[in-house]
Amino acid sequence: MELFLQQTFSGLAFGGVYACMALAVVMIYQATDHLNFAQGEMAMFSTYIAYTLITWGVPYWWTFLLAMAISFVGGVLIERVIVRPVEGTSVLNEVIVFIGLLAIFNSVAGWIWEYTIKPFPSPFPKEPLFGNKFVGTHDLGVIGVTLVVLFAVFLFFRFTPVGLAMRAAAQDPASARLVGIRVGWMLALGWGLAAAIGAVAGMLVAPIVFLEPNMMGSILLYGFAGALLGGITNPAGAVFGGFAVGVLETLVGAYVPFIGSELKLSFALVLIVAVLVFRPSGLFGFVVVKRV
Amino acid sequence: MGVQSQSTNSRLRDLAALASGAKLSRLQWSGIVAAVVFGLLLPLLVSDYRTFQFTLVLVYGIAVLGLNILTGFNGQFSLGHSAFYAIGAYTAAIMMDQWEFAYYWTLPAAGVICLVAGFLFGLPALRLEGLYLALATFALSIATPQFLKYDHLEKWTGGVQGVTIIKPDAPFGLQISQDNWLYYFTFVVMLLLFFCAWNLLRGRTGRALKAIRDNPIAARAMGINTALYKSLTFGVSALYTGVAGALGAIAIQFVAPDSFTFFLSVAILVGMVIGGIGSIPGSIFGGIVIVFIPNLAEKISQAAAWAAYGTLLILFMYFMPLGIWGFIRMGYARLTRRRKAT
Amino acid sequence: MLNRRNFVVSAAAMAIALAYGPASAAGKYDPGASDTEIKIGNINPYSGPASAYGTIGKAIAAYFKMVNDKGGINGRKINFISVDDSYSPPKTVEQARKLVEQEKVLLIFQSLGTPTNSAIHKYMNAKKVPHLFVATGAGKWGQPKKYPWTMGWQPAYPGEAKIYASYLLDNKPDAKVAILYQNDDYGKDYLNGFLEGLGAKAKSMVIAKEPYEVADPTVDPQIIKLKASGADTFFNITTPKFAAQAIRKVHDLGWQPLHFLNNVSTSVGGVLKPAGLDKSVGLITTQYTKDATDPQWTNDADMKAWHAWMDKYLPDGDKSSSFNVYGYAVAATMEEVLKKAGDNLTRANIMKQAASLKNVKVPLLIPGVTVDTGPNDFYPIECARLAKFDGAKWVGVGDVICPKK
Amino acid sequence: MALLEVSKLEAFYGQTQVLRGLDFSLEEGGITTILGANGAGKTTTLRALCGMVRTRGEVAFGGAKIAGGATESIVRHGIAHVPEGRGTFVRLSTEENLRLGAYTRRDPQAVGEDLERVFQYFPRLKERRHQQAGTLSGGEQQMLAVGRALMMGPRLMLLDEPSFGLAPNLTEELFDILGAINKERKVSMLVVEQNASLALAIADHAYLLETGRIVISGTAKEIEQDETVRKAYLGY
Repeated sequence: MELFLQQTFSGLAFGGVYACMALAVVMIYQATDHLNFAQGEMAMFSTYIAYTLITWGVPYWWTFLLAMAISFVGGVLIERVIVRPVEGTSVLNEVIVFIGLLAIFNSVAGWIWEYTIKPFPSPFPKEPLFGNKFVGTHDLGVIGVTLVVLFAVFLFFRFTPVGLAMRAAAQDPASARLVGIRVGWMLALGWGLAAAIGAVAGMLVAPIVFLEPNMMGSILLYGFAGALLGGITNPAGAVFGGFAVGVLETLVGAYVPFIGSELKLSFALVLIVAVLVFRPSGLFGFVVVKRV
Repeated sequence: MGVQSQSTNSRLRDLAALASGAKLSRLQWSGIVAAVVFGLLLPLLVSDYRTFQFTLVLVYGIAVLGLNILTGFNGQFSLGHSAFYAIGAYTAAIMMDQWEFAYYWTLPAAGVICLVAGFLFGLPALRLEGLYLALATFALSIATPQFLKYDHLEKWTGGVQGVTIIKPDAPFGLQISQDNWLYYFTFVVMLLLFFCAWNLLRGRTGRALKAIRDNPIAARAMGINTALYKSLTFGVSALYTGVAGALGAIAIQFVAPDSFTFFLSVAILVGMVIGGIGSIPGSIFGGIVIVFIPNLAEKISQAAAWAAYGTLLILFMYFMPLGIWGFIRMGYARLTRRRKAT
Repeated sequence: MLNRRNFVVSAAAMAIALAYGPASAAGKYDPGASDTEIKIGNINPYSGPASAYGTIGKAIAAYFKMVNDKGGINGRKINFISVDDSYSPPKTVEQARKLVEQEKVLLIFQSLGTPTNSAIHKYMNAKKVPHLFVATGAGKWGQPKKYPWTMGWQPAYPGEAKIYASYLLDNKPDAKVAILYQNDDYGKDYLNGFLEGLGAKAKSMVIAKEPYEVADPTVDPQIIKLKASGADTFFNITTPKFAAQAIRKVHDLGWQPLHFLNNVSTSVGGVLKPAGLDKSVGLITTQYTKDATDPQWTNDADMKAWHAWMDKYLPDGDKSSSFNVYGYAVAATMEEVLKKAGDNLTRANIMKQAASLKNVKVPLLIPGVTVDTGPNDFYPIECARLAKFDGAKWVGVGDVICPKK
Repeated sequence: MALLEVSKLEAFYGQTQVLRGLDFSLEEGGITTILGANGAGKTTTLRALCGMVRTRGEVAFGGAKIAGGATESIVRHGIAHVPEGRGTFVRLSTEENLRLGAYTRRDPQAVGEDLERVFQYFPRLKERRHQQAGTLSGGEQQMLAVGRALMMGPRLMLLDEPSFGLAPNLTEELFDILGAINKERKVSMLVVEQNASLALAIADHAYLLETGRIVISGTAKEIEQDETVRKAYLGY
């Protein structure tokens, strides 16, 4: 039982990280109708920026905010400058540009900061909360911050005109223009916000997995899987999906003997695909009902 | 994505239609003859090492064509073609290493196994579209190296160590190097496969595939069995990629799980898009892209080779949004138009 | 056609002339060597997921630059041609052929990785081009009978694992062992060597093993599972990032096993500090090179030279990276071999010299560890010393140990 | 001075020219209709006014030159376009669709009042205000599109085939409401319609378009009497 609880909590803790990334994925999907393969590397890069700020002596929470702000601006600039020329060509062309961005960020990070792992501080106390032995305070913090970000995203999309406009612009750019929405800037804004959320994810992940250029690779994949499992159109669903993927992967590795740690990733992915076969819009995805 | 993208897509479609057009013009015939003659002479002009590189170009070209059949002509995404490539490669390696088959027997075997594997994978994939299909195929390419390493399969796959095989000599006492022989062998296989693809895609089947890509509902209404077509396309696509895998294994003389990671899938995808989506000749340019772009990137900056690679990809998309083959066609069209105008 | 054949013939003649013909006054040469230059090829992953190892290639290049600045080796400058294979075996084959057939290097040195080197193993031996000091600790590089042109450098992983096994048999014969290993050739080499070292007792002593994939974000679940097995000894076969994660998790779970950490991840600055020095107390490993981040070597002469070299030739380099130490030491070994080859720079002589290193003290190896080879011994470094971490530095335990072959 | 003045307007899809120099104007407060066969360029005219296709020529709206601008800038002058196919945001709710109409407005109180007014015109939309817009029927989506246009507080509404796909009684209802909006809200309208008699009934001015050119223009009454128009478009 203790083992089970420990595994579950460990899964939940990582699930929080995946959930945060899944949220960033949903964010950019809501805003641009695309998945951005470079998102993980962008988050990693943001975390390195935060790391640099900390080594310069900037206090943690200032760093946190600054890194988010810098990432936001960076995201907007990337969209305006790099992605814009291929927008509206074809999806695959954009995918290739995303792959290009991924390679560039990964390589440049290694070039600037080297590949040795770097410890990244956690803002949360070291002692486990209430002396429990299952879950560290940082892990709880990750879950907490993820939920806060989720709530903020929910408020933003649901109740602000800009949030609404972003959703509209992603769904139907032509109609959005007709009501006066500056679609290009909505895309840029979406990139900026996604980059800022990615920065949060990166800064939460780094204390757990250590900062290095390949830090986010697999986490982004789990984030994608979580987002698709929960429903790419639904931020809350995506967060649930992230947690589900974390727990699922951990428990499969621990309790399915034939699979073991060796095949657990494959197995988890197969399971997710199986779910999607039966629920093609994800568990909580918005089913688009369209009258023709 | 609005108006602009529609026009680009239709341009793409026109190009695809031209590329797989029912009848070849005289110009196209002479182009093909020139390309084949060039292909035959190539090994005589360059060193063995270059010949080996061009063999790889052909191998990857076949793999890109496989993906192109699926994505370019049928509109289904795949990030999982490294899996089929790996299955083909391991089929060849295991047949040659464990059962001592001659290398040429491994190609039909790899093709058939991949056809079946692709078809079976295509069945559940039917229910998935766009992103979800991308995730499913991505899962496939992540799982493949893990299965190749799996303890219980180690007897055949060699586990993490992989399998080493021997390069074939030229038959009938031909006095040409192994590299040249393998090049010609691959070249002939490639011509055969490209011809089959052209034949397949220009007729009824091709029209059905494109109808499914462009308007699945209408295709169904026209009486096309979309489920069967889509699964079969997956199978055929896997077959091509699997044969490429087998040829690749023979050329490299070694297979290991690390050779068939997710990055191979990405490379094939990049090759397809930069070579030219939905175009048969574009696939060969895709092979060229896969082999030579990383080398070019390394020349630009070794310290940050990936940064150079990424920059090249982005520049290609800026200046050749329809891929290299699309670029060539557009350039040609512009030239002839100008000539007509004057 | 005719022209081409002529060309081929004359090229072949030239090659023969180079190899056997009357040597120039200065010496005997194979392709890649001349009176003024020695061409050395190298393959490293500068791009892709394994690009962290690219550091080694850069360090070696910097070392040879220093050698050239000092006048080269026997008056010849080193032309170090390092190429990128992204850690992808097919690309390694392509690049090796480029180096041998196009660049015409004298030898390939320090190509990195087990699957990548496996892919060119046969090729290099068929071409009879030295494939020297490959950067991998797999056991298969020391087979002079079958592969006379290939040689490793660092202690083989199975050998190192055997050191831990014999330590365990001597000091804790009733241990219950849990093992975490990377699921690839490197992890399995360690694992198998360890099991072999335990011999008949392996079955009863090893009660849990867990693999992880390089792509996994964390090894926490594996550690939880291993702890739950009730083991009192833990063999940690991981690369730096995962090693740091494992050390920290073991501590945070309150698990206090006898903890063996493989040599791959012993860097104080690169692994133990990020994991937490307090959490690393009591770790046992083997060492054969000095660790630049270990305070005990601060005033060591080799280390001072290394620091001076880093400052001058790799000013942006990371001094906490063990790769920079490794690159320096292995390049120094190569320099030694070339020095000994003198003016006879044929490939055969290079291999002969590489296979006759006796008690050579390469800089940065810990005292007592030397490079030794022979016609039947293609394992240059075999000995290492057990060391225990005291919270600040590695403290040697006992003498330098050389595992039995 | 007229509200909208168009001179020498040309429009292109790629290389193909669709409008070949239109000159027309539109009085403030009036309803004007453009008639024509399929492919004559009616829809293109509306799209050209909004900068949704490549154009040449002059367009002045309320004295400001708007030709060549981006769609989102043009509509901010107070032009609401109810597009062909309605342009519903299918994944958003009915109310969200309507609120998007008021996206450029900065006066929450007036927007709230307008929302109530739209619900008065179209009570069905109020019933379904929280429903996903994609699930609305065709008629409801058409009402939603008109309502959304109204939410912009426009001076000019461009309506593209508002009767398309609607049952006759619904069509009539919709046109009554359009007439009411024109009267009560002083919104000028430019209507493109297949159903010429319906359009002429509500309009005060009309233009007849053939292959990208205006061939006849005049008051709705005059056009209704016109022999060619009657034969070709009114069918009697």
